[in-house]
Amino acid sequence: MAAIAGQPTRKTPWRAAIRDARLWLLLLAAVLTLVDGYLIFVVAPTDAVLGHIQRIFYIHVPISILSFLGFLLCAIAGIGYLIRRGESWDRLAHASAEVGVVFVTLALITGVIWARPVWGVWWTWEPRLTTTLILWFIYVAYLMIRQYAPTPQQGRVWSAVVGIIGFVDVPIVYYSVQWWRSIHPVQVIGPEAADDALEPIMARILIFSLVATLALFGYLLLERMALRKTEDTLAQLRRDANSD
Amino acid sequence: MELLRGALAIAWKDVRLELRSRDVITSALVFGLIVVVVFNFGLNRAPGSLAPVAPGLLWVAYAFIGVLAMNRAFTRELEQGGLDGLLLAPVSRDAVFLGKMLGSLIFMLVIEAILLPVFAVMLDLPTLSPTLGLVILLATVGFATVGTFFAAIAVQTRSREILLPVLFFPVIVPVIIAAVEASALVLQGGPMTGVWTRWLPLLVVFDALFLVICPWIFGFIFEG
Amino acid sequence: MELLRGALAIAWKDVRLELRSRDVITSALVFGLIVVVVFNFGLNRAPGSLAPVAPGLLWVAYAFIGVLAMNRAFTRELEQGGLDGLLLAPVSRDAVFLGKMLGSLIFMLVIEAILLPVFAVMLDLPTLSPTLGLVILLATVGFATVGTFFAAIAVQTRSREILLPVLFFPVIVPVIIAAVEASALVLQGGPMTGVWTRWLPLLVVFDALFLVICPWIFGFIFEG
Amino acid sequence: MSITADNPDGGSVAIAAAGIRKEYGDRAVLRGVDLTVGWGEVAVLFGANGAGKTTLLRILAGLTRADDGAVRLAGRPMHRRGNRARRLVGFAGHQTMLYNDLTCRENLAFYARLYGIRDAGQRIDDALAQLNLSDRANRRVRTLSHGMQKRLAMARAILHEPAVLLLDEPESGLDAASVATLGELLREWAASGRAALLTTHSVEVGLAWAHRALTLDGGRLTGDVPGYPSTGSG
Amino acid sequence: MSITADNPDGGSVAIAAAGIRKEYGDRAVLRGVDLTVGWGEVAVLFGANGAGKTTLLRILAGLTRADDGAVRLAGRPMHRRGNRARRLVGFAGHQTMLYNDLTCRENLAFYARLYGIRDAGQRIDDALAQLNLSDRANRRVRTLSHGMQKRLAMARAILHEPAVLLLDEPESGLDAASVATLGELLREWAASGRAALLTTHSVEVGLAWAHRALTLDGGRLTGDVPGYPSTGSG
Ligand code: HEM
Ligand SMILES: Nc1ncnc2c1ncn2[C@@H]1O[C@H](COP(=O)(O)OP(=O)(O)OP(=O)(O)O)[C@@H](O)[C@H]1O
Ligand SMILES: Nc1ncnc2c1ncn2[C@@H]1O[C@H](COP(=O)(O)OP(=O)(O)OP(=O)(O)O)[C@@H](O)[C@H]1O
Ligand SMILES: [Mg+2]
Ligand SMILES: [Mg+2]
Repeated sequence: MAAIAGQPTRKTPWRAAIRDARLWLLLLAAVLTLVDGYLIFVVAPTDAVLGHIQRIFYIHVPISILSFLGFLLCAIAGIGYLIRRGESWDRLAHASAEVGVVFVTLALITGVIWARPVWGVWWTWEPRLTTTLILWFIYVAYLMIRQYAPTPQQGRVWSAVVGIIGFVDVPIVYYSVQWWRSIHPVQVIGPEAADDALEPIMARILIFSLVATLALFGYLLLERMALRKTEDTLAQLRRDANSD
Repeated sequence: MELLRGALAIAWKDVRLELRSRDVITSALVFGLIVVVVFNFGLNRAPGSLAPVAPGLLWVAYAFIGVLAMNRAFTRELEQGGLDGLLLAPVSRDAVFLGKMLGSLIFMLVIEAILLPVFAVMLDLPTLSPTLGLVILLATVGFATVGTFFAAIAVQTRSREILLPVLFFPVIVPVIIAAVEASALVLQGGPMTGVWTRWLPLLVVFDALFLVICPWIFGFIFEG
Repeated sequence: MELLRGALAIAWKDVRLELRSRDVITSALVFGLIVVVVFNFGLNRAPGSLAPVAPGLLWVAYAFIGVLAMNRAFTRELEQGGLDGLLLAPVSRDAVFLGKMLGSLIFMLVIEAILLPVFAVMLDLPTLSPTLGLVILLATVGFATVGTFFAAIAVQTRSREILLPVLFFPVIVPVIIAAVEASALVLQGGPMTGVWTRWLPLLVVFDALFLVICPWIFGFIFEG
Repeated sequence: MSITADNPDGGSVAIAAAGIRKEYGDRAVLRGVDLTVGWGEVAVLFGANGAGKTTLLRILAGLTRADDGAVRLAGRPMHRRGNRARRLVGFAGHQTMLYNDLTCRENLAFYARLYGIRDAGQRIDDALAQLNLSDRANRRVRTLSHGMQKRLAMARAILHEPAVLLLDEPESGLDAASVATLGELLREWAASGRAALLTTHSVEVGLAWAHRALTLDGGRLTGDVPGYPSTGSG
Repeated sequence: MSITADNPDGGSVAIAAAGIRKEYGDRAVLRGVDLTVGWGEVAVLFGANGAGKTTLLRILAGLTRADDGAVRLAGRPMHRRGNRARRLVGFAGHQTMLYNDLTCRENLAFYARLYGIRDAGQRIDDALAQLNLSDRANRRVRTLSHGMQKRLAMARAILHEPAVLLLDEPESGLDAASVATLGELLREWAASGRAALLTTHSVEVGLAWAHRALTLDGGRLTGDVPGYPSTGSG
């Protein structure tokens, strides 16, 4: 734990690399987002039926999809943690759950904003919406269980377990539009998407948005993991200071 | 073999304890009756408004009863030693899980069986068919599986009573939805293709999924 | 004086234990949201059918939370010595009763207060008025009084099976019914004469009755 | 704390029980127990497992109702409404009567409030110090070892400076140092004119601490040795 | 019951623990404990309240997970999936692990089924007789006295004839006769080539029963006296 003392010490190369990766990702995400904004608000055609509000589509969809990615990572990292017990697995699981929750929250918010003009209500108990809300609950519970556990160790195991079981809801969110055929539009991305679901230009901008949001996602994830690592180090130092 | 032996021993012990005190079944029945009575007084104000809601009511009541039963099943274990007796035994964690799950499943099925005719009369459910029984069985397997799992976590915390529903409901909602939809179709008495082609398979898939995942990760949640 | 000192000490201890798990508020909120979601998914199949059902839903949810709260309040006492610590102290049994009752009451009221706006939004409750608050307060007092009393009996294992269903259910249902009727009237926003002339007085009478009887006989149920 | 000042009408004996009977179903546990413990006296109660020691102590403490017989503490009847008698008793039994999720100090503070103790903060510090728990004062009971929890239960029992102390196997689970501390505490207890009745399975400890040894057998007190030579200073 | 027949691949030592560490939050309880107990040996573990005796025993029994270190029982690793190792262990601790509303016999029958014991009826009768509980066989645990419950917990621990017995303060709460019975049981235990590790606060009892005394202090084993003269026949 000598590296904490304040004076610059030699860093392991991979740590420096990750640090750099975070910087580059931040830059990349910033640039891509700017370009994406230009594409969405200037280049993309105005929707014939829905009008300008339809542009929120390019934000809503990538964000929703990437929250799924967050939860997928969380489940995988949870399995990894249960089997390997590496702290880094838990850091990945924790960080991806938090980023996933942020993204799902944003999906809900953009959805609500979109719903008001096109459906006339902020909220309705529609399957896609409800299952998304439930997804939010599950991962809020994921974060709560860490707090509730008697020991941090148990918190890690329990949350891993919740993350694994909770992932079951993700495919349900995805397929909900098909099973119930309600007012929420059907899939444009993923295994169930029709080939001609979108105009080519729209599809291309959507893919660009997806890449931009992915960069943002990656940056947030790495940043959060680094922060968790610092927190862990701090806790360890405190323990060492107290025990002797 | 060893799995079955352990699971049956635990389930049988739970059944015996329950027969001795009858507290899970009693309190669940009381609660179920309260639900029905309250709904009858509270909801049956606009005549005819209850029929479309009935399947939902049925499952909401069952879900809450499930939470009660699961909670009890585990607090009983904690009485004199926090599950240690079970964890010491040379049976795998899966067996412990299956045993507790089987016990809860039996209680819930008994309670549901008792309440169903009551609900049928009071909520004016149109038809009771074997298909409904199948729906109830499948959904209850899902309840008991997920519920047992989360109850095992929740009892180890201070806020156990409130944490269980917080963990349990979001995960179980899909099962509830499928059960409500299927029950609605069955109770309407119309063509039941939707039941057989969509909802029952969905319930089976959920059950299978949970029955594979839950025992597997159950072993991890008892590490102090 | 001594009555108050004992009762407040006990209630304050319960509140402190509750606050210890800092996140009661959060989990209560989440719990309430989930209840609404479950109800909605279960019941909201025929659009518009939820409004007449809302008061009933509200009280079923509250009743469920009440059962949880009461359960929790007494299992906690039993943890390390079956209420002995309280019974040893030089405070009358009434004080013990009032203390436990107060603790449950506070807990329930806080949760109800948090959940009411949530329910209002999600169940689309028409109007929230101070009168509704009064109804909730009065009904919760009744619930906590009777609930505390029977929870204490449930501690004495032998009588648990017989007394709980036979007494608790018939005793509390009138309170729930009155609460549902009153809430329905209030929520409809129409003339509230029925509330003031019938249901509120009824609740007051129930509460007064329970508050006199329960502490009085409470002392007797701890003689082994 | 002067006992006579506290009990102006005070009985001349600390504990007076007469004709105590208790049956559980078909099993007669106590068949007429007569017992007196005087002020300034520490009495020890021996008896096999199941002899009824705990039952007797709980009856004296007013926790269990005897089928027959009367209990007076410092001359005051101990019954359901016996608040005045209850204030005089400190009891620690097999169970700790503590709240696992409160800290040591919070547990004692709660009981201090229940007993209406004035200078609670000071008393709590004293009691914790007496039982060597000062360094765990702000830890939750859940995190204490078994012996520490037993000590905290003892601290709870002496917190309100009762005139009569009833201890059920107080030394079991305590380490040697704590047993010595407890012996010291009981010696001072008796010296200050208060009374104590304890049970134990350790003949050694019992005889070292007590002025008088009693044996409970077959539901009756046998072998009451009133003049048992005090080994209190050993 | 022959140990070697039961463990054909059996380790040469009964309990082998190496480098056991355990922290609770910021408190290091065990700081690297190495311990071996051989077959035919009874070892006693002394230590003040809070020294970590219970923690160590629970780790050996597989109930608590150590932060670091390895445990082998009869050469088999004790970990989460260590069913084979768990079958070899009998453990009785501060808590009884009994179901209050089942009778003694029902409790044992349940555990017999869990352990897959063949001639369960006979074994249960034997275990009850060994701990002097035959007359209470059909009573609910709730109605037993404290010491009887502890004895039933012990009966539960030896029911499946484990090769290794871990007992946390077994003598506390037991009356003199039961303590003698338990001593006898442990002597036979060792004589038949099995092993036991127990903790106690009674130096007298510990030294009378054990071949070897260990002391746990500051999170480490100190004063391991391997050649401690056996007083097993006393
Ligand atoms: C609060 C309200 C809403 C929520 C929670 C929500 C949630 C979601 C989620 C989770 C996805 C991604 C799932 C997937 O890719 O399959 C999604 C996609 C989509 N949403 Fe929404 N949405 C909401 C409102 C809306 C509204 C009002 C519209 C427009 C009328 C809309 C249009 C779409 C479209 C076109 C997609 C892409 C289709 C797809 O891939 O499934 N959403 N929404
Ligand atoms: N609730 C009960 N129901 C039935 N019998 C009981 C109950 N409580 C105690 N007994 C019986 O009363 C007798 C005396 O029990 P008690 O606990 O007083 O014994 P004890 O002397 O304290 O024993 P120990 O040394 O084991 O603590 C025992 O035979 C016990 O089985
Ligand atoms: N769950 C826990 N959380 C925090 N600290 C704990 C926990 N369990 C035990 N400890 C601490 O670990 C230390 C060792 O406890 P342990 O119960 O092993 O002691 P012990 O040697 O068995 O003592 P005793 O003789 O009192 O039974 C104690 O300081 C205790 O406070
Ligand atoms: Mg006793
Ligand atoms: Mg210990």
